[in-house]
Amino acid sequence: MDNALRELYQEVILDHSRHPRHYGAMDGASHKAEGYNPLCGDRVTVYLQLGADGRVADIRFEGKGCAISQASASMMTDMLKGRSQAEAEKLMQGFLHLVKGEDASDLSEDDRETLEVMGGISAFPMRVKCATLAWHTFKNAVEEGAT
Amino acid sequence: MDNALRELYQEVILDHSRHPRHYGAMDGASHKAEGYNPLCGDRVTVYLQLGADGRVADIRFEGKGCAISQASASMMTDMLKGRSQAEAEKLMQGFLHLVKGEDASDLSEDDRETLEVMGGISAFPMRVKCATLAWHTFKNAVEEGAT
Amino acid sequence: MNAPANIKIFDAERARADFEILSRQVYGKPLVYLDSGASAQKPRIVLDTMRDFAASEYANVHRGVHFLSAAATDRYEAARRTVQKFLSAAREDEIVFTKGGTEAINLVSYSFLAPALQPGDEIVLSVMEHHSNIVPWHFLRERQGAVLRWVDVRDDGSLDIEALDAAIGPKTKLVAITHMSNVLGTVTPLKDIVARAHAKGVPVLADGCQGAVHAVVDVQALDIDFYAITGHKLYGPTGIGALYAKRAHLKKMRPFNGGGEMIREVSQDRVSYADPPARFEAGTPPIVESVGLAAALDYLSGFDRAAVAAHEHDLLAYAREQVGQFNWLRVIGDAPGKGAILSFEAEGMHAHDLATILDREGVAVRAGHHCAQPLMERFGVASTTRASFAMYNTRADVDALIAGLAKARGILM
Amino acid sequence: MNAPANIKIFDAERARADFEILSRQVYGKPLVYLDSGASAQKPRIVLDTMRDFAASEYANVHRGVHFLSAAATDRYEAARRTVQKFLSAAREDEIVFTKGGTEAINLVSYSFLAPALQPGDEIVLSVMEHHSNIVPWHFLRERQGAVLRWVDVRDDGSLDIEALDAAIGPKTKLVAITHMSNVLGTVTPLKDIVARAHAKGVPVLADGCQGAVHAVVDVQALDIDFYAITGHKLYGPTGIGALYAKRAHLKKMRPFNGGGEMIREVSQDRVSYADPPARFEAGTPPIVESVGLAAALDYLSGFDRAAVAAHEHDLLAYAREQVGQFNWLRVIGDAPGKGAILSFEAEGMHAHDLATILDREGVAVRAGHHCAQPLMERFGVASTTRASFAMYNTRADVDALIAGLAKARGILM
Ligand SMILES: Cc1ncc(COP(=O)(O)O)c(C=O)c1O
Ligand SMILES: Cc1ncc(COP(=O)(O)O)c(C=O)c1O
Repeated sequence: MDNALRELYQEVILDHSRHPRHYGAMDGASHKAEGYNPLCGDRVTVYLQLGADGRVADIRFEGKGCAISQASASMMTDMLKGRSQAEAEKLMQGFLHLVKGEDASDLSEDDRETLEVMGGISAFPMRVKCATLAWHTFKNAVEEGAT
Repeated sequence: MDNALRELYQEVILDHSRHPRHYGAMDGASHKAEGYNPLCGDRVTVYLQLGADGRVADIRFEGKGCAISQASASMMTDMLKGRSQAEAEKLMQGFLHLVKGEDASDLSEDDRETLEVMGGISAFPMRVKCATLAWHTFKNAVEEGAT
Repeated sequence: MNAPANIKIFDAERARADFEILSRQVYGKPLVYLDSGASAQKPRIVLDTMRDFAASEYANVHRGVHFLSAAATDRYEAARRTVQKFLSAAREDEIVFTKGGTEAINLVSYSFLAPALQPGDEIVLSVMEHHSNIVPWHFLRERQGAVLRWVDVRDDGSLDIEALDAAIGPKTKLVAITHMSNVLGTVTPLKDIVARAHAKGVPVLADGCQGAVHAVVDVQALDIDFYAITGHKLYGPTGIGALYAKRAHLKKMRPFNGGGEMIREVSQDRVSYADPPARFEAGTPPIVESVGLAAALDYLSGFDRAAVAAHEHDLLAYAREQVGQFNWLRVIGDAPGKGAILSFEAEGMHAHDLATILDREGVAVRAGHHCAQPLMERFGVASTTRASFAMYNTRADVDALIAGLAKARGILM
Repeated sequence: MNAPANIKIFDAERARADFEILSRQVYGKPLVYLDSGASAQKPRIVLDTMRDFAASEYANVHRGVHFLSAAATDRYEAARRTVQKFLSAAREDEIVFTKGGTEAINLVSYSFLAPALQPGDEIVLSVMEHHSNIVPWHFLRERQGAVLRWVDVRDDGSLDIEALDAAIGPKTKLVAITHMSNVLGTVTPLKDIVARAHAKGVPVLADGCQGAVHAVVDVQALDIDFYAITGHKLYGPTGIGALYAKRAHLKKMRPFNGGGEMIREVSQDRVSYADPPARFEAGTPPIVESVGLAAALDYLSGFDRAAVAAHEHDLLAYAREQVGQFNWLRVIGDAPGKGAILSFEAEGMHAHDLATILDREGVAVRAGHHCAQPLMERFGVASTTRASFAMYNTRADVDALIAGLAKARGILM
């Protein structure tokens, strides 16, 4: 198998996609948004419980999609939980840079390490949308998704 | 000047176009039609006096146009005057064949001789419409132009 | 599109050589192009004809008396006659050049249907239509209160002709139906459909964007009212398509785009329109593209079409058989006599992942909803993977697809 | 389009060599192509880029994840950015690809104006508009009761800007004005027009089909709402054009053609639409043509545009001076700062006869109403003869025109 493919479909990714974390609807979410990829028809719903301080107290997602979008959503929920809005925004920007193959050095070392498995996507520009769908949906949920 | 051009703009043609015969409106025409060439915006009006037997008792035309269309209209009025409908139809078909460079052998020898000067048009397919405008208008006048 | 018993020979390898792009590599692997359903590659003769024409005979058409303009006009009108012949239309003025299949269908909507449409009027269409044969009718629903009557397909993807017949009622103004589904490959019985619709006084529009590529079309024999084609799937250029429409319809239809060439007279207060087809060809048309389309149709017609169809049918049958070995793969669309398109869903593997892995093997397939979302809904999927076969494909291409699928399974599962 | 005092040098002879067709003969005489106003010839780089792209990187755009589809999508979207840069638009999604200038204007009519138009609403336009910027408004008059307010030109062909200002009233919904007349060569003061219209809250559409060829356009500096261009006059391919529209307008505009690519979601009962520009690009777009257009704009932008304009201006001035010797010839259109188009009427000689004789000398000019019948009426002529100059013309071309005119006079008078 060629290297780019090996990078893309790393075991970590496949594991996340097969066994997504924080999967399923959330009752009583404070925020919620649906994301849609018109290219493939895939949908994802992101549920949030934002604390009074704006922190991501809880987060879940639901929806079908390709391995990349599922893994990305799953990792996102893992990483966002407990973060403040500013931290979440920073993480998201860093992630977007990373998957587009741009400079992601403003990510913390820890985050960079965790997200490294997603770096392979930058070699597949047509798939970047799959990876960013959940993140954009998260942002929408925060900004316009108060329930 | 090249031969095709010389053929096209023969003295007879230019004379007809400069001094068109039967030019001007006709009071009390029994039939009348207006022709229009959308390519150049030229117009021609053909006036007829058809006898009880359907003969072209009188014919006149009016309108502006290129040398070819003017000469063609002028010659047409010259030739049609006095003809029966069947004769007119036959002459028109022969003329259409001639200017398209097709077989015009069903024209009478006299008519062929008269019309020969128009034969040069067949080398200029983009100008055939100029030559046929008056004739089509004549036909329209007969068929749908009763006043 | 069944192969007749006694067919002439079609040499796909030889045809292949006419398509320069097919000898290229991607990621160091030979290109296996199985995406002709989205757009076909173009043979050398099409590319060369267009370039030569543009480099030696080009000018704007119709309005000029000069040499190049006359030459270009001749080529453009000759292209119209080539399309006329290709579709067996009775008259050349029944062919309107458009920018593609989508515009051809929109032209029918804007110029034929919209002007007289009343709220409650119905349009009958099938669930397997391409968005190009759906959205124009949704416009009429949104804007003028039309009602869309959807006809289902059976589980094998074949059209339910009785359901279609039943859907045609006194308020039906048009049956809009694909000739061949771009997802299922299903070929519809157009002649039967037209007969049933005409029996109730309803005209029929066929979306022939796929159908005309794989079958010989005779619009007179079909007695069809409208038939839309697109150049780029017919081995021709982008930027051009055509609508066949019966003369009687065209004469009554109002213009769509307004501009040069489509008028008779314009003044400050008044406007009158040219006769068809000019009335529907506002502005400078796709001149070079018309010449390219004619070259493509001539190229295609240069083969024995039945032999080409038999070749494509063989590829489909072979592919169908090969994928049968994968019990994790569900083919969507198995109608009898279907065209050379194979759509499928793979258990636990998303179409986009499959397509990405196949791509790295050099195998180009489509993944997605194929602009047929109502059909996806019908089959309960968000997307499918689609391999579509053209005259230049071979069994080796199928083998590459099969090997790629096995590999994808290994990676993803 | 006046040449600035200090211009770089433009070598027309060298540019000429880029256009293969210009070295051909007609009737044994060298081609003198003075019909670029109808359609320009295309440089080798445009023809080669299109052929190469089609032969090596072609596939349908947007929907595919495979290599060729990604490559083609990149090229298509890069072409959009090239147009953006060419017009100095703020954002790439303000550029909508169309099939030509005519469709770009119709898009504004169907998607921007028609949906909200009330009977009695007014559209202001000038008498020198091309039919493509007239007939769409006549449609709105015929179909929805719009009122067309015509603005006259002065006897020299210049726009009467005070009359235009006066014509804009409380019911005006759009000012639709050419940037450069295809008959008179008149260049309109767009910036001034936009300022006056905006002062009354009225948006402005410029027909830039001619203007963008001869002048550098900055839609942001103009603050214009809509600007239409067409590929084939810009030394690019047929089958493509573009509309620039302000993002704020595009976002509110409803779709025009319905089909693939322009939707967000389609079901049996509902449809939602993609964001601009996709919303207005239904169906497979003119992919190869977009790549060709980008090559043409790159080619044009590779020159110092002011130097090209100065060259064209020199040709016009020279031609103007040369025809001055013929007292039987009346030039129509002498506005200050006009572009390189020379229309005239010759006493006792019809435009078609002139054009035929010139053609036999190898000189290609247009004869007719140039799709501008209201303007013909304004100047009391049925048709004119028109010589239009492009970057590749030279003074020798003008000399050939002049010699041809003298000859025609000899033959006809
Ligand atoms: C069945 C069908 N109809 C219509 C179309 C639209 O054709 P185009 O995109 O060329 O306008 C397509 C292809 O995209 C198609 O497959
Ligand atoms: C001023 C003007 N506007 C509009 C058009 C229409 O452009 P197109 O025919 O390319 O659609 C033309 C050219 O024909 C033109 O000269």
